[in-house]
Amino acid sequence: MLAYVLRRLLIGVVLAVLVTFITYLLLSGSFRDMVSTLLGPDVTAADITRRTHALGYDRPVVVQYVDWLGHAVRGDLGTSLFTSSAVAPTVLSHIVVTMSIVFPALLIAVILSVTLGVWAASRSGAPDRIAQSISLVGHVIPALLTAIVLVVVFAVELKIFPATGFVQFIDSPVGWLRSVTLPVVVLVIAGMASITAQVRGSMIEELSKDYVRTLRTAGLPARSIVLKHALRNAGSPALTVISLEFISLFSHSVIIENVFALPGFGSFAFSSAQNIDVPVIMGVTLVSVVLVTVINLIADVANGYLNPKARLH
Amino acid sequence: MSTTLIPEPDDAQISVVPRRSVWRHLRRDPQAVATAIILIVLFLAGLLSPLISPHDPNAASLDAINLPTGTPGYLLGGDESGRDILSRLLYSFQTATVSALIGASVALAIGVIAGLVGGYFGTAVRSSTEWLFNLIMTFPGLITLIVLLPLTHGDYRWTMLVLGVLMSPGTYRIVRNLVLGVKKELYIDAAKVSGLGDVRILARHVLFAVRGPIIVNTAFLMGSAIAAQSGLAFLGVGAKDVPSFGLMIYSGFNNIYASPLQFVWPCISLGIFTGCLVLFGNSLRDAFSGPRIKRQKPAQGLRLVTSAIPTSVVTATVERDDEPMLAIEDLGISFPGTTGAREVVKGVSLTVDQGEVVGLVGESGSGKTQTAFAVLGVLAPEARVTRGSVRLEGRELVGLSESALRSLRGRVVSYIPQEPMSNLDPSFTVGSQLTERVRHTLRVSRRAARQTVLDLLARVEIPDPPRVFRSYPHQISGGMAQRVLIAGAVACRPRLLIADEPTTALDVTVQAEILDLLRDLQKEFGMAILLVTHNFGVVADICDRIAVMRGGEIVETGVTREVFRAPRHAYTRGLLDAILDEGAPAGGDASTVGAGR
Amino acid sequence: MFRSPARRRFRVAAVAAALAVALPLAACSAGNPSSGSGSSTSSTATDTLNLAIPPSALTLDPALMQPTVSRYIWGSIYESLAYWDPKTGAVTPWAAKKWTYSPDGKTLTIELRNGLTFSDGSAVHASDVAATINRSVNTAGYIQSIDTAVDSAEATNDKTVVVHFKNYDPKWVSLLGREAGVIAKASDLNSPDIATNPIGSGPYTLDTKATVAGTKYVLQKRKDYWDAKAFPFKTINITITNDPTAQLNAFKAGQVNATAVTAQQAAAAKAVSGATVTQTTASTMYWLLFLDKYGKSANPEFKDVRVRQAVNYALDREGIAKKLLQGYATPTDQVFFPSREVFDSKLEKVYAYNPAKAKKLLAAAGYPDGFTIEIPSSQATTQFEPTLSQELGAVGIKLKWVPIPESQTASIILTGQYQLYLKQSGIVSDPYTAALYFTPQGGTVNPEKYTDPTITDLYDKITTTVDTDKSLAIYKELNKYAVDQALAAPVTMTSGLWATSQGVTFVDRAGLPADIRQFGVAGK
Amino acid sequence: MSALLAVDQLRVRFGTGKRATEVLHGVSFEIAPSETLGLVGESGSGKTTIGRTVLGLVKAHSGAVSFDGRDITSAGRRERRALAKDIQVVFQDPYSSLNPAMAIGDILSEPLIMQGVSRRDARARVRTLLDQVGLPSDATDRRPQEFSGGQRQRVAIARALAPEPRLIVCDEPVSALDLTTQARVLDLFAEIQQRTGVAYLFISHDLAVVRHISDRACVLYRGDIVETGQVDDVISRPTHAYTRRLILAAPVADPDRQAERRRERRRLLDLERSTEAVA
Repeated sequence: MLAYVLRRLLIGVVLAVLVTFITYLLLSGSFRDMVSTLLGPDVTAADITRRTHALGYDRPVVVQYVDWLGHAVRGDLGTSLFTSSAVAPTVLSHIVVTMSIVFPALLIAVILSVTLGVWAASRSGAPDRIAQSISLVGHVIPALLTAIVLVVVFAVELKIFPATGFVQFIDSPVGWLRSVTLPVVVLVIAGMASITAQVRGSMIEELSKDYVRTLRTAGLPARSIVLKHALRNAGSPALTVISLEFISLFSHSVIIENVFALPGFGSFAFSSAQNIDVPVIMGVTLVSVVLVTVINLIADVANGYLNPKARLH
Repeated sequence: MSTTLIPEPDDAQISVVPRRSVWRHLRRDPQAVATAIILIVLFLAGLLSPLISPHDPNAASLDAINLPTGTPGYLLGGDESGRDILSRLLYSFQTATVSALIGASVALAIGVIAGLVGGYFGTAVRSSTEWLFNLIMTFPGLITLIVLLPLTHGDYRWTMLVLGVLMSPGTYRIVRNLVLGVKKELYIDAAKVSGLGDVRILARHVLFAVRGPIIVNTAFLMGSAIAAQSGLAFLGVGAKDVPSFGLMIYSGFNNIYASPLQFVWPCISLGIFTGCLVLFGNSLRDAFSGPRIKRQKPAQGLRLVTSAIPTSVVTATVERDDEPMLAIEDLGISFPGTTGAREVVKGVSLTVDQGEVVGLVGESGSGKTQTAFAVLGVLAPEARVTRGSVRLEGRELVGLSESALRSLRGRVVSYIPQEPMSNLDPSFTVGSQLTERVRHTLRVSRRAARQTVLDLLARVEIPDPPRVFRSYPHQISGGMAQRVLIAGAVACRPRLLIADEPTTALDVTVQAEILDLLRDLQKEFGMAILLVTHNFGVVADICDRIAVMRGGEIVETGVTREVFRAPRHAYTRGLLDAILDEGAPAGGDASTVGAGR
Repeated sequence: MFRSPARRRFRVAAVAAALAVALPLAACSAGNPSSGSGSSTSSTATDTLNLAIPPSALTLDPALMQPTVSRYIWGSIYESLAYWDPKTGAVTPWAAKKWTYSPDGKTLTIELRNGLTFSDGSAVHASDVAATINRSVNTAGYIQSIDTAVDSAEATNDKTVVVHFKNYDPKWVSLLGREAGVIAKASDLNSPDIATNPIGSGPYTLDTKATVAGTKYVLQKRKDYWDAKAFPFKTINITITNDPTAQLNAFKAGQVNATAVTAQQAAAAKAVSGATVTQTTASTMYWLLFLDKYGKSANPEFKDVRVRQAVNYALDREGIAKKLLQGYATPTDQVFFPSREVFDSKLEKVYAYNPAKAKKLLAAAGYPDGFTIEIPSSQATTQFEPTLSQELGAVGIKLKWVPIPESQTASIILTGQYQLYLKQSGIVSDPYTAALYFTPQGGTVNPEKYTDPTITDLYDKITTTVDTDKSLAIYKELNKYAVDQALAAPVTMTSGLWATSQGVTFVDRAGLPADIRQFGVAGK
Repeated sequence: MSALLAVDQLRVRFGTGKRATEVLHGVSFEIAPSETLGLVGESGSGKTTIGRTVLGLVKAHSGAVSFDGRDITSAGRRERRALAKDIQVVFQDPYSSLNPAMAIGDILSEPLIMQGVSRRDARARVRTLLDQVGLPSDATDRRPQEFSGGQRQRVAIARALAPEPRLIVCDEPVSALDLTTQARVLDLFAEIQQRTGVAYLFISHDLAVVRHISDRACVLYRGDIVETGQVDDVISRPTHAYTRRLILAAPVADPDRQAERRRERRRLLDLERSTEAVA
């Protein structure tokens, strides 16, 4: 198990190096653009050359990359060229914000979807129609629309929740809760659609399997058959969807973050890419790779727990 | 932003083989029809936008700025630059359609080809494709697209090309997994034996076989591409001279307090477009996974669906000593079919006495298994008992509630299935499954249940009970799994055991052992057994009496020896004649030679 | 198919969603009186300014700071030698008591005010000022690019700084009120923290605990500040908000009490009870630059003055200002600041909207069928693209907008790849900077360094005339020449709109760069 | 009589390195032209692997497979294509062995066209083949799922017959079929052999089936051939204990004889156990 995790992490490290290197290569064409943005509106080509040199962006790309990698290995991701703040802690602080909305949203979405999906699969009729309608609404109504309606109703008009901004949990737990509620609701609605459909589908399939009938012939109560046996077996495909949903929520949070003016990872990554803030882009890329690797690993380990056949030795 | 832009649908439920009824299935699915019609209308609107748009989508008139909805000439009003919203909306459908086509075809081209190659060839090829797609998957998509802007010049078509590459890992994984499955299909081996080249096999056999899920995936890819294109345009990544939902939503969003409808139109259009694609994809998936009969409320108990309840049902509910263990009278079971209900069991009558072993024999499709399921009350949800009665020690089962049936199952009547592997829950250890059963029916402590289970495992002659106790079903052999199921079935000393082809999936030597075990247990507990089988050898080995079924009817019953010696019905005779060991070899010492079924 | 439940559900969903959006929005744009009742929900105590600004480069390194909205932050932490009075636009001494030029304009002597202290309690010395200037001059960055005339600075005593110039730079004094005039502590200049947590002598200190770089900046007023009454707010919370709609939402929800709004948002902001929407004096100019007046590229059309004039005639400046920008803009065809001396109201009538004349000029220049030209597209140009395409297209000049990344807007001009460019620039009220646009020193405005004998002659006169009154006439002459020759095609000057809640005032009548002094407490 | 197919000391391993497991430990046998060799064994005995090695679907680790005197152990793709004319296969599962997406006509003509037969000739040949296996000629346009298991197996046989091979590897061809169908399909196999003189390598777990169709039989146990001989000898006078156990384990459809066999089997088992205990 440990060996497996280590091997996967090693693959993650190799991927991280490859991805960051390719990103650096792609970025290398834009170093002068970055410097010109940095220097403000009325620059001359000579200014740009001077500053590019001062920052070391005129060295061979490979040298620069190895330099970056050397620092990154020691945990030093450099400082942002635009805010002059250290990249590593800044990236982390933005991840905290996005996690604060994505994680609760996913948790709630999973709980609701699984409940709904199981309910729909084991009792057709009204529950099934409710589950399918929720999927439909989630698919058809863009999150942006939900977001703006919620803001206008609950923040601007009723003033129950703040319209924008993020409060650190340690500063004020209540403030934190109020600041994440609306974005979480938006993401829950968006995330529930596919998870509910998936859980419903795999539960229906699972409940039609032979072992379910055999469990019934053993006189076991329906609750145990559905919730203990079928749900666990349906969990494996659902887990894949959940992990993909997590990555997707995380990476698409930029729009929601913009609407709620949350200083999250998505909008941070987006603005750094727009400015071509090279140290930040590299940090963001690295963190994304790590995140994807870790989430996939967690999903696979969890899958191994749920599904003994998938367990690796 | 990383991995794919939109989560890939799970492919686990997609069956590999597209069936002919896909088209018919789609036509009958209201969701498929509705979404398909909407999609066709939207595609057409996009296609014909140059013809039907009242204005050039970029024509800006200073006099049309923020015109309200319903202004003549500007049906949906003008936007903040004085462009006609309706025209821009129509052109946006075109942009969305083109985006969907480019994004999906690039993802498909790359994902399908790599998936075919990666899945079909050996592990060396596969591990390199794996690496490649892991790499693509790990790329933070949004950043990549922005960084590549100098190359794509913001043209949404180039952007969609890149996006297609970024989306390809999802398709790759689906295709690869399918190909890994298809590769094991014997017709691929047959093609190889015929000398077909790899390319031909891939193109003709493998690709053809996996096309269903690919088509389904296409719908999702298109939805993802449109959503991604809109998202990028909304964020301002890319050119602004091509109208798109994202751009319209962006300007509408910034103008939301001045004229909210400018925001609502593109939002709803986009939602309907992508939503329909996803929903249509879901319908396609349902269609490809075969004609799933409309789900009905799962059968709760064993309910009779005809109004005419036979008198016997009403009267014979009192338990009497002289009642047989099991008495089936005129039992009818039907399934809903495409042309109305189809009766698969047509008035079967059968009795099993206390401690008696009865063989229910017939070929596939004769209705023997459904008869057995009816006794257990575990018929498929859509199955209906149309007539007759099933009495267990005099107690009428037809009409009994699920909870009443549940109290009988495992205690009075028990079941051994045909396929040992698929009848054990793959996710729990053998021990925990058996313990749960024992605890539930015997109401004992965990520790006591554990001991009971270990004793049972020893009783069914499992060599190392503690090891099997700890094992998961896939870690033990088929014969062992069947012993486990038998242990579970006899755990509570049921008075009737329903064994549905209990040895068919096993090797002959194992079969002989299992039959010995069943015989010993039957004697020890004095159980009655209803043995469903197609194997006359098995019947000869263990059954006291035999009932032969054909086409949902019992054609002959009798004491085993008599039926074998002098079959009365022609069908029985035919079956016995087909047995290959007739005409024993010369010098036949029957006990040492001759083998047969 | 109308019986299909799926279809019905769509319709219901669509209608419901449309209503859900339309109703509350309609209600508030109609001025829902109940929305004002939220004044108690957030601290509207007027000792706190809650400001929302869009993102921009946010370094606090005194050599790298830029004249963007980030000035609300660094301009509060650092003191400058001078400031621009928000009411008059005049460059007014702040940390400096006075300054005097030598007759040749190559030496500037600045005398510091008494009682200046850094936030760590130490006194401000002239050597701190000199060190800051010297560092900026020697550090590649924005300030270096505007400090080109400066040779060095030295402190002759505790209170006196002498700045030596390579040549006379008429605009430099006005820069004292901008980033070039800030004072940092000499010993702090080499600190690694200077970009995030500097020591300044300004009225506010950065509350580093509450501050999240790039996201939220909290400024606390210094109790010991010498000019405390000029800065009424005890605390200033500045949040960086990407999205204009989110900014407005925050304002409507009472989370911020001052924010810039767009023309489309003005009505909605005004609807908030007690809120004021103030229109600034024109602050941003949009103008079409002709980047190939020498005609060296594959598209030499703009070499011909008639083509440049045709572009000017094709623009419906009145329409753009009134309709596209909903009146929050001033049409103009010159680049000098309207309320100041060089601006010539007679010139405004030169290029009255006349597409027919534009066509004629194009035909005369040899382009009867017009031509197609590529033009960079960025976030800043979005709003104008459809209208410009329409109006120039109408006379035969077809625009092909090529999207370029935000980060490349400056550098793309320097490449010489484009011949036409819609420039967005903050209006500078000093005439020298505006005049520079038409000289080889024009930077990104004149990357080809275009000049002709008239321009060269006028520029020489400007740089040698230290007497302001005399130079004014030369500026006017240059302005007239630029308009006649259609060296550029100014489109419009837009005003900013600021929404402030009850109790907070906003002043801007001088086309200022961002300055915290613009905000005040009502009644004070 | 020279052997048509000769398998000599065949060893097959699955997996590589430490995890490699050997599933055939040096198996040798021969098949003469027009002969049927039955290969009997239980699951895991390696009988299917032998067939797949002969067909070139599995690589041999060592040993040799030769056809008509030619070593084909490691024949390349081109050589295999040529061999396809001589060696054909009928698999166990008639559901998986026919591509469900293809029409019967295409399934049957594909190998012919691969052999260079023109489309027109192939079509004609398909009709003859269908006739030979007792299927209507209008079956060409239909798809496998429209046929029953027995009919599908006839299609699979027709496909194997198409290039007029000299050897057909039959891997459990009747074990998925109902009793009555099984008998009819076996008759078809026999009839085809009589008519065409094809040799069969007939793999089955069912002694009765092997006995019914084979001339000679090999009994396979855990990767080794434990017994070879004329089929009647093997079944009437088994020499190896495993063969005996296998024969006795199969129940006969006669209650009295079956009771006797059961007793005999138990006696044998007890005997084995006691000898094991002694040893």
